[in-house]
Amino acid sequence: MFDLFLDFFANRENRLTRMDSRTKMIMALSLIFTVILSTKIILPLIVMAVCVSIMLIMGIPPKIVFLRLIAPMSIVVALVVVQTFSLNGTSFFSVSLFGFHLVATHEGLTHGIMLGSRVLGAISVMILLGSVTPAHKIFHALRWFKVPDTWVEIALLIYRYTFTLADQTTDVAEAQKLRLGYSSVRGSLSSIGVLAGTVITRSMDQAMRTYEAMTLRGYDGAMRFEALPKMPKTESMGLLVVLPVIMATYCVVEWWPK
Amino acid sequence: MSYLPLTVVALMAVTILGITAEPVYAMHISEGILPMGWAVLWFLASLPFVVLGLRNLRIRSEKEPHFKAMVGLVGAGVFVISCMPIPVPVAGTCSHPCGTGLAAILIGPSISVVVSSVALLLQALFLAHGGLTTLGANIFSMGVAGSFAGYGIFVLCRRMGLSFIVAAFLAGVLSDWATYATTSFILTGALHADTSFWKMFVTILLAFVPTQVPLGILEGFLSAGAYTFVHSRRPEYLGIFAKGGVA
Amino acid sequence: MNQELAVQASGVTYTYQEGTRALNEVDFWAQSGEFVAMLASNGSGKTTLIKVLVGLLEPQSGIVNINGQNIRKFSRKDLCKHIGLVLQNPVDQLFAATVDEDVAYGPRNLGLTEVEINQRVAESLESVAASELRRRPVHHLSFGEQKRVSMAGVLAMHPSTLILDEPTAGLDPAGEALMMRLLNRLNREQGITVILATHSVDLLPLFADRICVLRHGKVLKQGPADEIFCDHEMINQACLRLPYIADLLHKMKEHDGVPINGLPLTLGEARMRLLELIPEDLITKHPEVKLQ
Amino acid sequence: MNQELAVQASGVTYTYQEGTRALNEVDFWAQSGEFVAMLASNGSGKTTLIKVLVGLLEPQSGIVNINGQNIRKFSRKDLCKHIGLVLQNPVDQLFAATVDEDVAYGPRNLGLTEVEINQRVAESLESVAASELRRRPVHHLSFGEQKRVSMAGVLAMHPSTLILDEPTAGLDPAGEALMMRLLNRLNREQGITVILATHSVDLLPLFADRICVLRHGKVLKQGPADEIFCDHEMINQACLRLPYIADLLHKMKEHDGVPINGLPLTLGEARMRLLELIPEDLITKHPEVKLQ
Ligand SMILES: Nc1ncnc2c1ncn2[C@@H]1O[C@H](COP(=O)(O)OP(=O)(O)OP(=O)(O)O)[C@@H](O)[C@H]1O
Ligand SMILES: Nc1ncnc2c1ncn2[C@@H]1O[C@H](COP(=O)(O)OP(=O)(O)OP(=O)(O)O)[C@@H](O)[C@H]1O
Ligand SMILES: [Mg+2]
Ligand SMILES: [Mg+2]
Repeated sequence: MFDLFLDFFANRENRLTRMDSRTKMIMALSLIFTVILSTKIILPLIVMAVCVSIMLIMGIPPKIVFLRLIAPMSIVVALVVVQTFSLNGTSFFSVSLFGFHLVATHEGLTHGIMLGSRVLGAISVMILLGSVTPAHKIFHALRWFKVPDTWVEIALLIYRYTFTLADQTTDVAEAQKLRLGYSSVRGSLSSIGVLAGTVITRSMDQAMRTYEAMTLRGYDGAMRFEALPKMPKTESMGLLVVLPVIMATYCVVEWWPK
Repeated sequence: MSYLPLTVVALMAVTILGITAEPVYAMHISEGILPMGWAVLWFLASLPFVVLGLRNLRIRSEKEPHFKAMVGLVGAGVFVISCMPIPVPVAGTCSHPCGTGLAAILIGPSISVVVSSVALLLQALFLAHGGLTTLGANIFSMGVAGSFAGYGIFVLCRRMGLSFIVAAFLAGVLSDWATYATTSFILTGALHADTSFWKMFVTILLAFVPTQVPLGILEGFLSAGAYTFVHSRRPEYLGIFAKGGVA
Repeated sequence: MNQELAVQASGVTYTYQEGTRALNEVDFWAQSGEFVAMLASNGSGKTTLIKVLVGLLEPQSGIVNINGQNIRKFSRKDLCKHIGLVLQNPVDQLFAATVDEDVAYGPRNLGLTEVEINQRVAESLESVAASELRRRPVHHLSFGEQKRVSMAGVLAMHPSTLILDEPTAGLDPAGEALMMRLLNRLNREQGITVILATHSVDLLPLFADRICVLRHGKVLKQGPADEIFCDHEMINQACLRLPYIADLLHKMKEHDGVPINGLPLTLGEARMRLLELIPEDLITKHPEVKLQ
Repeated sequence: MNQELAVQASGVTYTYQEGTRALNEVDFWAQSGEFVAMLASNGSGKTTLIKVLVGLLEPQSGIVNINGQNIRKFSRKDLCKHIGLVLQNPVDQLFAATVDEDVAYGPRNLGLTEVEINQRVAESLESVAASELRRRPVHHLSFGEQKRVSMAGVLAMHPSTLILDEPTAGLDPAGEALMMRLLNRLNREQGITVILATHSVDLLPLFADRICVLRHGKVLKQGPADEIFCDHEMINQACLRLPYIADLLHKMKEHDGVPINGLPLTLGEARMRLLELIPEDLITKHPEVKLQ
């Protein structure tokens, strides 16, 4: 019943999943920044094409890639429509709806498409990052970016127990469904409340049990983490090459004479 | 020119959203929408709240070592709830509750901000809801606005002597609406282009009304139901969070 | 002939979203009034098959018929009257505050009157031997009590078929025996078709009319208990074992060369076969004939 | 003499806050290197006793000694080195994201160096036959794998005593056998004292040196398997039953008057006793002596 994330692909073994997560995050962020700063649609679209191809080559089913991209697609459509009608400029099209006169402008359309391409480009990078890096590795890498340990500890617990709680919630919801808990509006409202309440009490019970188990293994109020390994030399060198290339591409595309 | 033509357009846009996707996507500001400046600004705006939450968390867990496990698990629970599809009568699709109102009245608003930040990062990376550069903005609308509005109204209602069921209901409703108002505000700031800010803001706000008003009320029922459930089955757990300086 | 099949799944294949093929062309059926067991090791697809049978999961291919009609033709409400599912973990199934409220949940959603509801609650608690728990809060029940109450909640909807996911898991010997006798009574006296999933082999021969062995989402073999447990290779392949009694006699037959007739699976049968072999003069009393 | 007792509880009484007296003057001990089983039906206080033994619960009266020293004198860290607890539900115990992180959790809290930690992780995963799971995320493991990994997490702290709460609950026959053989190996080869709580009777006679039967928070009887299972009245009172094999031979002895020596509890023994009774000329092969 949940569209919970599939971290199945991120846990597979391949060249990209083996790469240090810091490297991947730095690359992803710099790509996203370039996309957002770009004023031409070509750069975001190239980035998107590259990311989607990588995902398909890695063997992620096209259906899943498509499902992930469909939400941003609809945002893009909405964005383009809104921008088309909300910028001033040369009108190319006008409609009367319910007696109102709406003016679509060239400038608006262009701007909308540009914003839309940014969304698509940036989201593709993000999906790719999520498909090759499991959440726990990202959390650990965040320590390197100076995110406090407390945050990481909470994040790891949330990530770990989300799956367990989701399974239990599915079971409860199915039991409710099988006893017709959602057959009337009133019934549904109270069933949803009970379901949410069950999840919360379950999670609190689980918290106490988990805490006991942690105590038994020497927990004293803070999780100890493994020191982050040094970034592999090849990868830091790789970054030194790739980052300037991304920057150069951006500059070239951005200042390419019309 | 009045607001109305724009509203019609925006309604069209939202209908498209409603047909092709779940309204939840509207609640998270998608990656790529905010220009760099705005993204940074909202990061800076929500940072103090996250820091405050982490500080509260650290102080509490020094006294009560089980506190972090509790927060982590309640966080996981709320995250799971926020992934629960619930039908929205008007839009004819399913949407997801935010759960921040519930989280805020259970674990306090500042810690609820921390929990939302984790949930939002997970959703961005693995579900493509929201984004990395828009994370700050989303933490602000969902975490900060949602938590503090929900918690505020809850405390207010309790002070006024209303029953906790009503208080929890209003907390759910208002946290949802506060989130959506803030989201609209942030979106307007980034997108209003040549239209006036307020005109655009009201437009976006109105455009979301058909989905967000019922959704907020649903979220109210969810919070009230869940809070009552915990209150009747495990009252001792509410005590864990009620004391101490989380509020 | 199809009319007699309470539940029938043909060629059912189910693959989870991330690619685990949990069921692979499974054929499964239960006749009205039959007591059928799905026997399989962990992760073989029992729970998945059960969820397909009650319509919680939609198989990618294959058909599920309930009383000879395609399951898709049923509304949820109609389905409830035909088929009831008792989940493995009773906690998942008890959501009201007290026992009677919980049992009344289903009937109330069926839109019955209070009088009818009360009657159903009383009668279904009675049939799981839990009448005295009626007013107790749910979260103070012991595990065995929870199991029985969660069963009562399903029985209150008067399903003609009862499906149970590992009904004896986590129960102590006394609770296990109680549960199996309960199921047997529901089956024999009230004529309810019983389908249960389990990985414990010892109690089955006594109760199940037919056993269906699954492994890696495929049906390995299907038939009455004695046929199933004769096929040692298949049993091993399914990561199961013989019931202890059968194992003893099987070892004696194979390794020690004791000429035992057939393969006794239950205690009573084993006694009978062994007594045939032991010389009368060694036996101090006369063997009583009313074995078991 | 006390030196030899790895764990000793005397006169322990524990009452839960809302008034359930879960333990009532319980005496329990385990000698170094012993394999002790707590056998009891649901709700008899096994889990409570275990929690008292590892210091999670403080009994209202009575003393717990670990290696002859009062448990209160130990710091949590020292206690970890003496005694390790494997919980019934592996989900509670696996709180890190991946298998190796989880197993490394304990050693890291002990303040070991990364090299030592790595070594311990490798070696304890090895000893539960789970080395290949090392990099897997915990929430994708099957139930049996989770059980073994959660055991590895405890073993990595090198406890001299291992306590397990229902280690075979929920496992299929193959998993059950694997787990019991694993425990046996840890006990015989590495000399680890093993204490386990269970309500399944069939596997115990083969493995446990001593069995302690609890009921309603009291110790009913304590002793080697054959002594325990001779006392049928006590077994019934404890809501348990004889192992199937013992039950068969017991019934033959009592009801049919077959003169069986003692009460065989294991398959091997039962074969031997029965073969003594069956005339040689009936047997087609010569009985092999290497029974079991
Ligand atoms: N929600 C799920 N998502 C993905 N895979 C699943 C899910 N549930 C089960 N599986 C996988 O499907 C297979 C069959 O699982 P299933 O739960 O049906 O087995 P089972 O026979 O009920 O096992 P058990 O005895 O442990 O309950 C397993 O490999 C399992 O890992
Ligand atoms: N946290 C608790 N609060 C109150 N009572 C409890 C609690 N935990 C257990 N009990 C009660 O204490 C008694 C002993 O429970 P315990 O869990 O120790 O039994 P057990 O032998 O482990 O049972 P099982 O085989 O079901 O695990 C039971 O009557 C139970 O209801
Ligand atoms: Mg199952
Ligand atoms: Mg227990």
